[in-house]
Amino acid sequence: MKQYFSEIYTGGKSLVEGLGVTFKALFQPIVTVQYPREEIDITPNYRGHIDLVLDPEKNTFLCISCGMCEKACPSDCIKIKGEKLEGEKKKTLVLFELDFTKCSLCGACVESCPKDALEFSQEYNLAAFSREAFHFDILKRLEERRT
Amino acid sequence: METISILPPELIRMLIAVIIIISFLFLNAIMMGYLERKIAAHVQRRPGPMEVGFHGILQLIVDGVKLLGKELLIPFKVDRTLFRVAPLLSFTPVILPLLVIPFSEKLQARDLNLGLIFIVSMGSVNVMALLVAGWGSNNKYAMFGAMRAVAQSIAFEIPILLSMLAVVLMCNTFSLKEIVGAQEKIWFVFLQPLAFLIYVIAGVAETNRAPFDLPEAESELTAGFHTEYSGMGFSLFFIGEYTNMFIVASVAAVLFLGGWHGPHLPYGEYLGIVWFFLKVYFLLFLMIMIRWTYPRVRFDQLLNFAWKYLVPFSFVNILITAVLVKL
Amino acid sequence: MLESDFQKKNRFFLNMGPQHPSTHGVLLIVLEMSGEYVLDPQPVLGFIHRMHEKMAESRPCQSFMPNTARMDYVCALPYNHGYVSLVERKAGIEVPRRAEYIRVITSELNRVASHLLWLGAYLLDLGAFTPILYGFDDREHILDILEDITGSRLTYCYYRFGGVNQDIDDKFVDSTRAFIKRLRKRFVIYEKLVTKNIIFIKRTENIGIVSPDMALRYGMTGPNLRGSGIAYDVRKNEPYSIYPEFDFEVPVGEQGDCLDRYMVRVREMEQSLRIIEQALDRLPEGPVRAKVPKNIKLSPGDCNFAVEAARGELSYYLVGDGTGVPYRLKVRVPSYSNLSCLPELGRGILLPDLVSILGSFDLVIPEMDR
Amino acid sequence: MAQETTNFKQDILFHEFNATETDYNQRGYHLEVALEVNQVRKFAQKAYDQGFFLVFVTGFHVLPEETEEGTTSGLNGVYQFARFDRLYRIKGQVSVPEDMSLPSICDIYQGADWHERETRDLYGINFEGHPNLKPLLLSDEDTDFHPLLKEEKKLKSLEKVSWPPEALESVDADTDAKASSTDSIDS
Repeated sequence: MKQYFSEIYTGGKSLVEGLGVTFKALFQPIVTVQYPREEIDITPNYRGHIDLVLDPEKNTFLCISCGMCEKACPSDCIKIKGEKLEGEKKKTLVLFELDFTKCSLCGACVESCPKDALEFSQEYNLAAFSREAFHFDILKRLEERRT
Repeated sequence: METISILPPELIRMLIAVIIIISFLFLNAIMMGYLERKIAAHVQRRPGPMEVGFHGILQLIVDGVKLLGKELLIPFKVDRTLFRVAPLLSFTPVILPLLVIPFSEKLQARDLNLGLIFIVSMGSVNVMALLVAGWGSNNKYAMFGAMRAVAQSIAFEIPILLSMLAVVLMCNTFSLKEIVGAQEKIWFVFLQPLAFLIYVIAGVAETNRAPFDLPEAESELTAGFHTEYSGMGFSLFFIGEYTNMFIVASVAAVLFLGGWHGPHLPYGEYLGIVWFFLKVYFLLFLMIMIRWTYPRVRFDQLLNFAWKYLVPFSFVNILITAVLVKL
Repeated sequence: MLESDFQKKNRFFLNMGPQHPSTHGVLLIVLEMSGEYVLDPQPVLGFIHRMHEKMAESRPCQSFMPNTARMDYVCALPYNHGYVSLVERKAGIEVPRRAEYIRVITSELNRVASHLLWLGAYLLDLGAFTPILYGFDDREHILDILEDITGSRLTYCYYRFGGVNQDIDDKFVDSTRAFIKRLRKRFVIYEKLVTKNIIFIKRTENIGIVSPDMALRYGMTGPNLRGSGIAYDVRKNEPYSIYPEFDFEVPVGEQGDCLDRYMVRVREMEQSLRIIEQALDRLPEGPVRAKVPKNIKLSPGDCNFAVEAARGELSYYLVGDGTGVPYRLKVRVPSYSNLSCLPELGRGILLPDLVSILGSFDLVIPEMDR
Repeated sequence: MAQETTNFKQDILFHEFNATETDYNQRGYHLEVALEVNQVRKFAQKAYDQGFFLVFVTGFHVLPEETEEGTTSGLNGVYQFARFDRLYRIKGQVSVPEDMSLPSICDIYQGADWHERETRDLYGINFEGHPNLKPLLLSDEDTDFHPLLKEEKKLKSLEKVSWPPEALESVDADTDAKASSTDSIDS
C-alpha cells in the first residue's frame, strides 16, 4: 500500500519534471535554420568532389597527367588523358572526367597527387535529375573558373 | 404549438447552429493542426511551418487542399462498405455533442436537461468508427489498432463518468447550463481537484492522444487503425480526433473551470464565449504539451492504470463528495 | 498461458518491416503471433547486402578504407580504426603517438554521437518524439567538430595507415572542450525528460532480460552485453591503441533488461567524455602520419584485430597472401550477433515489448547486412 | 594491461587438440588450433564449458590439396572464440572435406546459427545438423550462388596464405606481451 502511493508520488513528480523540460524549451531560441533561405558557412576542410587546382601565376592547371589519381581511386571514377601537344616536351592534360555517381569522397586521389594539383570543391548542393549530370568534366570546370 | 408552420423557428435555429458548428469543426481542426505543429516545433527548438503565409499560418489550409486532391485509395480485398463508412462514422457523431455545449450564457444550440449524458453517449460512438476502420481495412496493424481502441475506450469511460458524477452530485443536474450556472462563485476545479485530474487524464486517453495513443501507435502499428486511409478519408479521422479533443476540453471547462465565467465583459451573456474558449484552448495546449513530452505507455499498463489507479480514486472521490454534500 | 487451444488455432503471421518505423532500416522480422503476443520472431536479413568482404578481396588494401565507413554509418570512425590497426599490425607499421591520440579522440566523439542518436531513436520507438531532436541538436555539434577535421559528416574516411589524414588544430581542441561542457549540462535534461520518467521506466524495466549465459551463447558484445552485468569492453580487455593510458570505467548493468542497456549507454557517454578530456589534456606534439610504403604488402598468414565500436566488438580477420590485396577479409560486426538472440528473447512477449527490445539493441542494419 | 598470467599451454584446449601458441602482437590471437572435422563439435563444447564466446564462424577458399584420404575441397572453416573475463582469443581452423560439409555447432552456441547460414551463403559449406540452413544474407533464389568462392586461377595453396612455420618459433611471449606494436612507439 505504501509502495502504491509512493509510486504515484514519484511517478507524478517525474511527469511534471518532464513537462517542465519541454515547457522551458518552448521559450528557448530556435536552433535550426531555414535551409534554402539561410545557409551555414561550411568548413574550409569540407570534402566535396574534386577539382583541379588553378595555378594563379600560370592561370592553368598543375596536373601533369601522370595518372596516379586514376590508380588510387577505389571505385575507378576518374578518367584522365594526356596528349603530347606540338612543341611541348611533356604531356598536357586534355581530359579529366569524374564519375561522381561512384565517388565515395575518400580523398585518395588528392593524397596521391604528386603535384598537389587536385583539391576538394566546396559544393554540397548537388542534385540533378539524371545520372549523366554527375559525370563531371573537371577540366571544363577549370576552364570556366579561368575566365 | 397550435399552428404547424412548415419551418418552425426552433428548426431554423438548429439548422443555423449545425451549420455554424460544422464550419467551426473545420476551423478548429485547422487551428489545432497549426497549433500542434508550431508547439511541437518550438518544444523541439525548431521553427515549424514557416513558408505559407505569415509564420506558416496558412499551411494547414494548403495541406487540406492537398488532402482533398488526393486519390482515395481502396486497397485490395478490403470490406468496401465498412472501409468507406468508417471516416464518416468518425466525423458525424462529433457534431452532435457540440449542440448542447453552452459556449456562453446565451450561445447554446439546445439546452438538454440530460446534456451531460447526451455528450457521453455520443462520444462513445466514436470508438465504433475506429473499430469499423480497423476491421474493414484488411490489415493486421489496423486490426490491432481497432482492438486496442475498443478496450481502451471501455476502460476509460468509467473513470470519466465517475469524475463527472462527482460534479453532478454537487449541483444536482445533468444540464450543462445549470452546471455552469452553479459555478458563478467558485469553480468546481477548486472543490473537486481530484475529479478534475482524473477527468483530464482519462480524457487524454479517451481521445487517443499520446501518451495513450495506442490505437495509432506509429512505432508499433505503423499508423494503427488509419494505416490504409489516404486523402480525405485520413483527414476526416484527423478532424474527428481534434473535435473530440475540443469536446473533451470544453466539457472540462464546463464542469470544472466555470464555463463562460470570468472577469466582467460588456454583453457578457454573449462575450462569455471568449473566456470559454480561453479555458478550452488552455486545456488543449496542455494536451499538446503532454503529447510531445512523454513516451507511450504499453497496452496492459494503460488498462492497469485505469482499473488500479483511476477507478478506485474516483470511487473514493465520489464517496467523499456524497458525504460532504449530504452534510 | 500461451498454449491454450484457442491461441494455438489462432496463430497468424505478421511482417514487421522491411518498411516499419521501428526496425530502423530495411530489416524484416516475420512474427508468428497470437493476438498481440509474439510467439516466434524470425529476423530476415540481407536487404542491403553489398558484399563488402568480396570488395575487400578484389582491391588493394588502401582502397577498402571508404568501405569500412559504410558498414556502420552511425559510428564510422571505430570501423576506420579497426581496419587501419589491422593493416598496421599485419604490415608492422608504427603509428606516431599524436596520431593515436587523435584517433582516440575522434573515435570517442563518434561513439558519443552514435549513442546520442540511439537515445533519440529509442525514445522514438517508445513513442516520445522530442528526445530525438534534442539528441540531434547535440549530435550536430559533434558532426560539426568532426566535419571540420575529417571533411565529411557521416561516412568518414579519416584514418590512414600509419596515422590520420589531417592534423587537428586549436580550434578543434577548443570546440571539443566546449562541447563536453555543453553535453554535461544536457545530461541533466535527458535525465529529467527520459531517465526518470515513470512511463519510460515502466516500458523498459524487466523487459527483454538477457541472462549472462544467453549473452555468451549468442556472442553478444558491447553495451548489450554490459547491460547483463559482464564488464567486457575491448578497450579494457584487449587494449588497443592508447586506451590503456586512460582512466575510465566500464559501466555495467545488473539484470540485463532494456533499462540496464539504456543506463549503460548513457553512462558510457560520460566515460567517453572523460577519455576525450584526458586525451585533450595530454595531447602530444609531433607528426600525425608515419612514412608508409606506397604499396603495402600483406605478408602471408592470418591476423585479427578487434576494436570496440559503439555497438560492441568489431573484429577484422585478415588472411594475407604476400600481395597488397587481402586474400580474405572477414568483418565480424557486433549487431549481427546481438540481434541473433531475438528469436529466443522475443518468445511470448507483447508486440510493444518487442519494439522496446529491438530499440534497446541499437541496431544498424547496413552493418549487419554488410 | 596484458594478462601475462594466462599460461596458454596449460589450457585444456591446448592439451586435447592440436594447438599452437602464437604471437598475439603479430596475429591478434593466442592459440591456433588445427581441427579435424570430427573434432569440431567437441572443440566447441569444450570452449563453451570453459566460458568462451563465439566471435565468428567463417571460411576461406584455397587450392584443393591431395592428401592420403583424397582431395580436399579447398575450403577452410574458421572459428574464433574469445573470453569475456580476460584477454584470450583462439582460432580454430578446419579443412572442409570434399563433400563440403561440416558439423554444425549451433546447438552448442546458438549464436553460430546465423554465422553458419552466412558461411553457407558465401561458400556453400553445408553444416550438418543445422535446423534451418536457408540463405540469410543472400536472397532465397541464390542457393547455388556463392560469391566468395574464388576463381581457379586466383586460388593459392594453403601454405601461401599461412604464416611461415619458422615464425612460430620466434614467439617470446614474456618479453613481447607488454609492448604492443602501437604503444611502444616514441613520439
